[in-house]
Amino acid sequence: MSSHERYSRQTRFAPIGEQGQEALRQKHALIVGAGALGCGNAELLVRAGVGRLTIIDRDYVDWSNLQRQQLYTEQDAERGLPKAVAAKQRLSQINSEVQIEAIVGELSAKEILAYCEQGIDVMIDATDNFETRLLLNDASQQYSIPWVFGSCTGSYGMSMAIIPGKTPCFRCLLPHLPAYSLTCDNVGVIGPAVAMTVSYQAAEALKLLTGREEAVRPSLAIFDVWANDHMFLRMGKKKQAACLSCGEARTYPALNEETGSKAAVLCGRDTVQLRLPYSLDFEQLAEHMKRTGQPLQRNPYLAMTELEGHRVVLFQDGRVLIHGTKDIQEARTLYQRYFG
Amino acid sequence: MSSHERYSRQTRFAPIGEQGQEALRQKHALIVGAGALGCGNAELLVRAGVGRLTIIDRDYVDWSNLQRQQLYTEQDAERGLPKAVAAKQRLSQINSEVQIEAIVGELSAKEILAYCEQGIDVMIDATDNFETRLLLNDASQQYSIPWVFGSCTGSYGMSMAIIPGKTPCFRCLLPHLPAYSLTCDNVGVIGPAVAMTVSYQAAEALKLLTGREEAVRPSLAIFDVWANDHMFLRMGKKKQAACLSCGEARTYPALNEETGSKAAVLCGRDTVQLRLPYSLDFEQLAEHMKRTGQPLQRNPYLAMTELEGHRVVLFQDGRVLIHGTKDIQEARTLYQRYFG
Amino acid sequence: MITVLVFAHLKEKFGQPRLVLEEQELTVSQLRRVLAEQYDLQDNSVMIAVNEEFAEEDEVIRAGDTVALIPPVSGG
Amino acid sequence: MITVLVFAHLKEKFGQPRLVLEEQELTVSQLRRVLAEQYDLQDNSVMIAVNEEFAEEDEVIRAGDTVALIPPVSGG
Repeated sequence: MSSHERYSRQTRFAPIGEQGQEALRQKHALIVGAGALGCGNAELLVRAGVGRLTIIDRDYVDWSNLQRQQLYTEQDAERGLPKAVAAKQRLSQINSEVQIEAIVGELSAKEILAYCEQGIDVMIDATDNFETRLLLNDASQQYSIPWVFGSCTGSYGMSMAIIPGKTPCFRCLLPHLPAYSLTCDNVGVIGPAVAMTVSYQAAEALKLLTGREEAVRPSLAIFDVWANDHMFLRMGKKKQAACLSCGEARTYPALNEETGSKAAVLCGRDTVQLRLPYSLDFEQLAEHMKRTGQPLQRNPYLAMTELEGHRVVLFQDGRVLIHGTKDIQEARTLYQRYFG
Repeated sequence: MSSHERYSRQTRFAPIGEQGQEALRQKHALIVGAGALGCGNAELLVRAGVGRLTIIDRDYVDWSNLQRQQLYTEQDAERGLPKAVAAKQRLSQINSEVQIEAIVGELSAKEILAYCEQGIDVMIDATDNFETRLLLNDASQQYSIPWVFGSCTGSYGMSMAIIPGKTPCFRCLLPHLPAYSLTCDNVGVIGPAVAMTVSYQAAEALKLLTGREEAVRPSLAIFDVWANDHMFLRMGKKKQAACLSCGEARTYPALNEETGSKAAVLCGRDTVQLRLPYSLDFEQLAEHMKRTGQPLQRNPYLAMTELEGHRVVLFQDGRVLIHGTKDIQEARTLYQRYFG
Repeated sequence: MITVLVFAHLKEKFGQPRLVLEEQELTVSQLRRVLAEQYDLQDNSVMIAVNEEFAEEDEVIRAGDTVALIPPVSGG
Repeated sequence: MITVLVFAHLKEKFGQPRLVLEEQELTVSQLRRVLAEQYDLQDNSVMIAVNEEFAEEDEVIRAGDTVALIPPVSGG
């Protein structure tokens, strides 16, 4: 059977058709994050036949991800592969016709602007924090690229496509960021809530990528798959003329802030991330660790060790994850003690 | 990291907790069908940590499945693996703690009763036809086992948990089967519609399997991810006292009908299935085909050949698929001509 | 006035996502007859809900009610 | 009477999936004050919709309206 047949069930869907399928094949989607939402959206778009997909993630596959992150297997967790790398492996087995780029790292303002310059047709939010969403939102407004917001926690989630010049932007929608935010770290998350959020995100992305913007849902979907709640919230006058991201005197504040703090507590994990101002040489590191007598486990992308009961993961780009703490000072101290 | 951590995001979800997780580990789910809904439901339940999963399917992986059937890769389609076999392979890589049984074949009344006797806690409908749903429905009523209906086509789908003694049954809901039914064969189907149907099905299955029946949604969910429709339809007085499946004078008609016709046009495929009254010996078949000069491609589960432009697939259990036709007579004639 | 929301392929069949009927009061089976005669909908399997609740054939629909026509699909 | 539907963790916070307020008329920001004072909801980031439409802070809510309190979540 030919690869033409491959998309037959999608081209028979009249609103897409052969024309929409061809449009999709010409498009480039950026997915920010390869956690639960990133896995689901990436798989749906790759199976659907998007032309090109870039996926960026800073984390590696952990056993606690397997409960809901559909691109990963036990072997990926055993090997501690970076999520972007493991995701690309599986996505390539699913559809070798799609050009897939996987980036291990964090999305900074500089990077997102560079992607937008290259030409991105849709950005999909699969992040786990509001700061990165504000970055996506500002880049989206500056380059007039739509993005699809999605988030979920517990059995509850929400999603909306944000189209510059047409819908309110994310900052209009959420002028006050929560001081304390629910994450899968504190209240957990179940697979069906992820699947529903992904369904809503991918549906809107597919409309945008097949040239059917007129079908995009002009409302915020909110739902709770356990409590059996469901609502589409219309936008009303929510668009703010004074909005700093999409208003008349816009300044794109998220793009101008210093890109990420040097250290941060990671969402959904009892973990601190340090950013070293230099990249890491794993050979040197291995030498150093041998002298101190610490076991060091490595794969081509990262190195892991155990220090005073804390798992420590070092990435080549200079990021260091210290697990088992939410105390940035404690994490810094531990790092200093062993690596100077 | 221990396997205890594996489900941490699910045990932190309060309505499940450690207790629900342990309950889930003791449960046995049956999924009927390993197409789009079967793949999605199986993956969610296996990642969630159900104790035992039986999945049954009669078909093999085809290129046109890859657009939406999330357990399969290009390699599975190239090799023409039976879906149940390919599904088990992937599911085992995802979670080796789950006991997975894969059955290549059709579900007959005899088989479903045998499963129910063994002890099944929830049945999930991932079939592509109403006949098998009526079979599930009658078995569900006879053995008081809940099942979760789901179906989708195009961008539209529906789902509901059917709990004996509590909700109306499927026959109450749908007293008149459609003469002509929409399938992915005639109007296509898109991935996000599958994902939403799966989300609804798996959420209800998870409630039932973690002992939280009181949270089950008492309504039929219907939705269209392209047209942006969504409704929960309450059941009202829909339960029929005279229902042949759940009423006072019930006869379980689907369980008593002759199990499946000898030949059938397959849903979603331009294909006829013949049932031979004997099993096939692939060695003999290969000999026979060598004499007639037809090329025969084999894997341990099935044999494929091409006859007069029709792809023909033969299963060991005596089923023969004749592709490229919906005419049962034409299919029979073709088979007779080559295999006598 | 009775609003009738239609789902799936019925949107294309009727050329619109909702119908408006001028009837003041009719039963579900009378509605089926109206749909068959005026809109060529012969399909007896279409499920009918009134105000987001499944309706019996003898249930009465009144002006102001919202009806939904839900065609079952078999795909999976 | 104003019905207030609550979502996600607010259900547990309030111990119920909906509140009923006896007010006849109040603005969205007055509602926030009532929720803060009587229900200990201090979170300014909770989004508020009236009759399934997002509301501005000065929008007036009237008896019979249905309000929804939607806490944003960051997980992904």
